[in-house]
Amino acid sequence: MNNEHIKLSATDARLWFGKKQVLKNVNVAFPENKITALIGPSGCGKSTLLRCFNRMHDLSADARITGNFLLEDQDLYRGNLSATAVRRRIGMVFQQANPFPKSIYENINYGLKINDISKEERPGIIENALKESYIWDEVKDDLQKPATRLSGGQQQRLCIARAVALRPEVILMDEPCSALDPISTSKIEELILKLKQDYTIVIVTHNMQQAQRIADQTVFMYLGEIIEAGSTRQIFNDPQAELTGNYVQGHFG
Amino acid sequence: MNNEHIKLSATDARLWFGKKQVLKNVNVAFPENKITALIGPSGCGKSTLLRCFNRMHDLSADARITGNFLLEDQDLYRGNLSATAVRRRIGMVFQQANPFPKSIYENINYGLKINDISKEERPGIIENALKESYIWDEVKDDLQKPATRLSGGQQQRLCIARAVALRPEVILMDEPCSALDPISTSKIEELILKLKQDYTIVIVTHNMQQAQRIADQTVFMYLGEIIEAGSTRQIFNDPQAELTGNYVQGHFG
Amino acid sequence: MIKKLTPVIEWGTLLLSTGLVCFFLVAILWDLISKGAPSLSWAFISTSPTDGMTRGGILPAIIGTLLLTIITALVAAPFGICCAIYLNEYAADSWLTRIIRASIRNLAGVPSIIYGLFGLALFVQGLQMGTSLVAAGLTLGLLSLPYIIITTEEALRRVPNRMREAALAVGATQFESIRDVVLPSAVPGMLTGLVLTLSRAAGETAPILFTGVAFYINKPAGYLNQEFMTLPYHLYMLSTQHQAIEQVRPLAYGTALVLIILVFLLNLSAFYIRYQYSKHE
Amino acid sequence: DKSIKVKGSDTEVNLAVSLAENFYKVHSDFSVAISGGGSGLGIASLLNGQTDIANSSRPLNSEEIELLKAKGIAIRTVIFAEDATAFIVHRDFPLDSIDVPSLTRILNGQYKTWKPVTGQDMAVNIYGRQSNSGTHSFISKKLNIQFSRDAKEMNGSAQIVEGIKRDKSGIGYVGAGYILHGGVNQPVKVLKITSKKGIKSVSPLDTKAIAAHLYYFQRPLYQFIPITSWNKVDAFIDFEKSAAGQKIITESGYYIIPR
Amino acid sequence: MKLAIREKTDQAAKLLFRMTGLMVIAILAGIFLMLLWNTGAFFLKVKPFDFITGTQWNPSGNPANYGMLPLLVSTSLVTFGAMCIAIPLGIGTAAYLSDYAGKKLKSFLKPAIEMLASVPSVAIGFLGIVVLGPGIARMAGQSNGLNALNGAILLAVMSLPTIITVTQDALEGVPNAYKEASYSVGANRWQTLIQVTIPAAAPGILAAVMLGVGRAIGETMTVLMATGNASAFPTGFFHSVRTMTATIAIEMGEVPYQTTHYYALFAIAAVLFLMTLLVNIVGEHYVNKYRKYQAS
Ligand SMILES: Nc1ncnc2c1ncn2[C@@H]1O[C@H](COP(=O)(O)OP(=O)(O)OP(=O)(O)O)[C@@H](O)[C@H]1O
Ligand SMILES: Nc1ncnc2c1ncn2[C@@H]1O[C@H](COP(=O)(O)OP(=O)(O)OP(=O)(O)O)[C@@H](O)[C@H]1O
Ligand SMILES: [Mg+2]
Ligand SMILES: [Mg+2]
Ligand SMILES: O=P([O-])([O-])[O-]
Repeated sequence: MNNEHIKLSATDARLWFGKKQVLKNVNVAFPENKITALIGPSGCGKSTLLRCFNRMHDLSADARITGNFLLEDQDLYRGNLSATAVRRRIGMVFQQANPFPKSIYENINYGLKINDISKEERPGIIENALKESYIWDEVKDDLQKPATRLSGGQQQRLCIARAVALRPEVILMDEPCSALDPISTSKIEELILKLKQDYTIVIVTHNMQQAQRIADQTVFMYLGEIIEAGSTRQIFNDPQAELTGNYVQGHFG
Repeated sequence: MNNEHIKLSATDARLWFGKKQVLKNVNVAFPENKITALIGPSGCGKSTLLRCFNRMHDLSADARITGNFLLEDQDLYRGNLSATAVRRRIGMVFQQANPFPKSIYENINYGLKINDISKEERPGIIENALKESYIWDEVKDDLQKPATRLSGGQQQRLCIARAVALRPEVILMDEPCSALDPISTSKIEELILKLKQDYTIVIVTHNMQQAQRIADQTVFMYLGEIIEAGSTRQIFNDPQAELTGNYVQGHFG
Repeated sequence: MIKKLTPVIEWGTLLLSTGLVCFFLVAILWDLISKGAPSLSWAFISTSPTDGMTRGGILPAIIGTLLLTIITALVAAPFGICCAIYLNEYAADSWLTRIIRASIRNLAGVPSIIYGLFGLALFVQGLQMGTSLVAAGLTLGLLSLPYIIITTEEALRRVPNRMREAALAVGATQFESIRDVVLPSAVPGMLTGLVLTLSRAAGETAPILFTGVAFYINKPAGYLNQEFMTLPYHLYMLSTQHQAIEQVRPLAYGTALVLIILVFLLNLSAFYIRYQYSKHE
Repeated sequence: DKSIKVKGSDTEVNLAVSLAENFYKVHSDFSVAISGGGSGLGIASLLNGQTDIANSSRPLNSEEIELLKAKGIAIRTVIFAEDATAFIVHRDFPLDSIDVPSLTRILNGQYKTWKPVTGQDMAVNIYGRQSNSGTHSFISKKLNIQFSRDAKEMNGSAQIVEGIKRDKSGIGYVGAGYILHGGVNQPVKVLKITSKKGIKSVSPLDTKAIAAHLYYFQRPLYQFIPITSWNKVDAFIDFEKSAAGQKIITESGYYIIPR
Repeated sequence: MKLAIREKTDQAAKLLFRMTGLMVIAILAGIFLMLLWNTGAFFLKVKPFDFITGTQWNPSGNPANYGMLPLLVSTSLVTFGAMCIAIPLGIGTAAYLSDYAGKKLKSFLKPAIEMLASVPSVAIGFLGIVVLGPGIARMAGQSNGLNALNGAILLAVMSLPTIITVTQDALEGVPNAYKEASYSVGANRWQTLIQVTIPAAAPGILAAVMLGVGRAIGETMTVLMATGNASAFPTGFFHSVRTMTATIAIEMGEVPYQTTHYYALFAIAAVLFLMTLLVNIVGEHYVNKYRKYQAS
């Protein structure tokens, strides 16, 4: 973590579900126009941390969050940003593709409509988002097709297009490839690499190879804490903590 | 497959669920007092094959089975053995631990009661089965505790104890460790290795390391057929079929 | 503009509808309780009506309702449960069973008055039972059957298959696995369904109109082959047929309240069973 | 078997309840179950073999007699009281009496408003009984009309009284047992009936006039009893005829005319 | 016990369950056959067309008229009115319960609404006579409140619990993923509810509505007590109406068995049966569709 411009960060973040503490004193920073991979064994809190950044936990009544979450220098929770505004600037792609049960076109159009983008601009934006997400060629002939009829990989790319269309500043991705076959996975990796020119990307992954292929920086979490963070090369080849070493070599998890 | 005594075997076994053929011309033999591992990609028919041997498919109306299934030289389906008698001699441990929602004691006692084992003998048998299954120490203080309150690994060992208590001749195990942590897994592996002195064991597993650690013989299935069977060493180090090689080296599945 | 109004519309719509629904409930209960409570007394529930039903209690109606409910349970529970066990544990999942299941669900939606007609044609007339407690009980039993089958099957379905397999794997026969493992796990769900069904049956009037209920009977308790009084019908009578409608209004309110209390008690016991069950889960 | 089923006329049902209640005091071994629903219900039950006593406020019609014969049901008929069917209106109704021709036109729907009768331009609301009612058929026979199709068909006579109490433009008909006798606080107004122009109007509450058969809408109340039930109901019929029984009948608002 | 005996028991039990199961099913099939049989007997005497389209129901008239159109229209009118009230209220309440209400409030409201479902229909009808009817009469300046509106409101109250519970299940069954997707593109709760959750739950909501309609069509005692039962052709909500169910309830007692009038009532019941069947099948279809969709 050199002197890059920090786009998104959390300091001293803690989170409880009811009485159970799931995040413990997390400090993490995501540099602009870089891809950060978040790795760690199942249940360590990766998804939970990710969802803190676009205030998805606002929905669950029993989640309690403390600490500072900053986008540039705006506080995500206490400033004058509403949850809706935060989510507008920080897009998210979920572990399981979750297109709306509507047409492909409507899937992207919905966000634009909600965000008051004028009728005239929308078709262009939609086409562009689909192109950016490498799915345009596969769907351009029938944008009215229900999105649920697309294959898993196509659905996931559609969800990325949906996020991209709103031109957020950050895109959070929660294991976007876990349900996909190798071919779809490599298409999405390609896409992520391209997107990093314009966006700051945080990606949760279980796949060590994937982290090494695409991430600039890697963060290793364990039991709700960040054990180690650093350049991907360093984390995988020269981990400081024994735990990190064990994990990246596949000895547990 | 040398000249060991064959305990359990299937010849020319086929099985359909409705119109869908799930087992195609399966020939397989399990030698006495040996551990046989059944491996293969998800959905290839491992569980289905296993369940043929203790007539678990009798319950599902749309399953149709042909072929010969022999225990020693008795036909499991056509002879004078009833399904109940077959199951008495061929015990089973399921992928998900399924203790009865009763006390620990009752869980084992039930099978004994049903099978006419006298009241006096039962406490001894139960204690012994729990000891054999390496769970006695953890539960001996409160045998009246509901079995559902045990941890996953303890439940699985209790299910093994339940099977063992009836002194079957064969024990079928369907991925008994898939839901368990490494410590529970190693305990159960230890147990299986010990049990082979008295029983013939067939175990389905997804875990290549596990198969190598415990199995004497390994059978590789693919799309409802047996591709290759042989000593574990041979299957993993010198597979005859290309498919087997690819699978055990983790290239698919 | 529209955007500004959204929260108003949002909360307006939702709170208004929820509020109205609650208002209905509160209004119903408040009216029944406030006007019914003064009529309640030990004498009211322990004596027969007197003076041309302008005074006295409602004992025969209470006994009639209870007897009727018991007969309904005795008829519907064993048959309904056996049928559900057959459908869920034995019957193959063929197109035939699917049709049977669909028909049973549809029968649960058939208007209760049609069961009354059927009861009249079959029990009163066909089987020569006359208008009587048995005929009415059997009619209500028929009405309850589909509900009991549905709820029991639901409870059986919730018992995971691996429980059945566990029993079979230690050498139990299928019947033993049902008796020793499936039913004990399903009992709370079955009981809840049974009690709720009975509370519904206890409040029914239409099916018994022609099958045995009477305006008045001069003895508190009847026999199986005799006519009987029930709380719902008594309430119907007091509010539409009695010659001194105004004068007996307090009695009508009292009857309504007793009926509601009875039904709610049944419901509460169902909630209690469900609660106990969820605690053990 | 000492259980008696009594079914039918709404006009008689409350009376029957009182009789049964008092009958029980002397014959506690009998159980008497009483249902109302209308004379038609009683007669139908008779035909269907579902009653021991069919109360009816009208005689059997020829069709029913045929049916009884066809089914081989022999019956005995008991006339145990006399009813004077009352026409009731709201307490504020401007007139105290009404003549039969006007009544006819109101009930058959010819007059849609009260104008021709009272001069008030208010819609006529008829509170009638359903078609199986003996009273319903008695009136329609007596006046030789079909009731207006807008007539409400109430489930029982009591509901008619209830309706009229609130409805200033309503008119309804009920048996004498449904109106208070000798009371000043009648909740509704009981109309006197003028059978012909020029003749003095008669009230259904006028015992003397009724004894002299002077009220236009007076009628006997019947009980039809299948021969097969006669032995069983004998005691009950005797009770009706006893002094105690007769007292209950008159106290209930009905009349006894020696025949 | 010996194995042989245990297996005999097993066989016997299987036989017993099968026999009772099939018997119950046969009896239930009998209801349908009986309706069919008696309806058939009726249509031998009265033409089905006259029955359905006749505008006069007067079985005791001379000649008797068996036109059920006024009854059909009455039933439809009351049901329609009930649904106009119950559907918006039901969906609104269900939405509030599923997406807005806190846990505590919900755990209180849910059983309360189930309580409402269990209030017997005579009790509701009774309140229709003594409270709501007079109230309507006063407010509308009518002389009498026993009319279609009274019935519609009461039926709305009675079908609300069904509509609310099934709709709420449907709304809660909408995968969280959809809601999250909506939030993640910046929608607020109301937009998500209106534009994502409700459309996604539409089949379930339709099923709820259908079940509510079925309940309203089939309800007997409430309408019998509260709608005035005039058999004339209804002309509006302030008119007394006589529904199909009420007609059966009123006239069944008075008919001698095996007469035309008797069969006529079975014919009404058959029409009623078909109507509820249709409504239930549509409802059922959407419930199933909805389940499938939930699974995917
Ligand atoms: N809504 C919730 N209520 C209570 N506990 C929760 C909730 N969501 C998650 N948890 C718990 O929080 C911990 C962290 O969960 P999280 O989903 O963040 O893990 P993860 O690192 O993403 O794991 P995975 O790789 O399996 O997705 C887990 O122990 C989980 O059980
Ligand atoms: N009851 C059933 N009805 C229809 N098809 C079934 C049934 N049970 C299993 N199958 C199908 O049979 C095939 C083999 O299933 P089986 O459970 O034997 O696979 P498996 O090798 O055990 O897989 P896994 O490793 O995932 O447990 C699968 O395609 C499955 O979908
Ligand atoms: Mg996760
Ligand atoms: Mg398997
Ligand atoms: O009830 P009725 O006397 O009019 O038949």
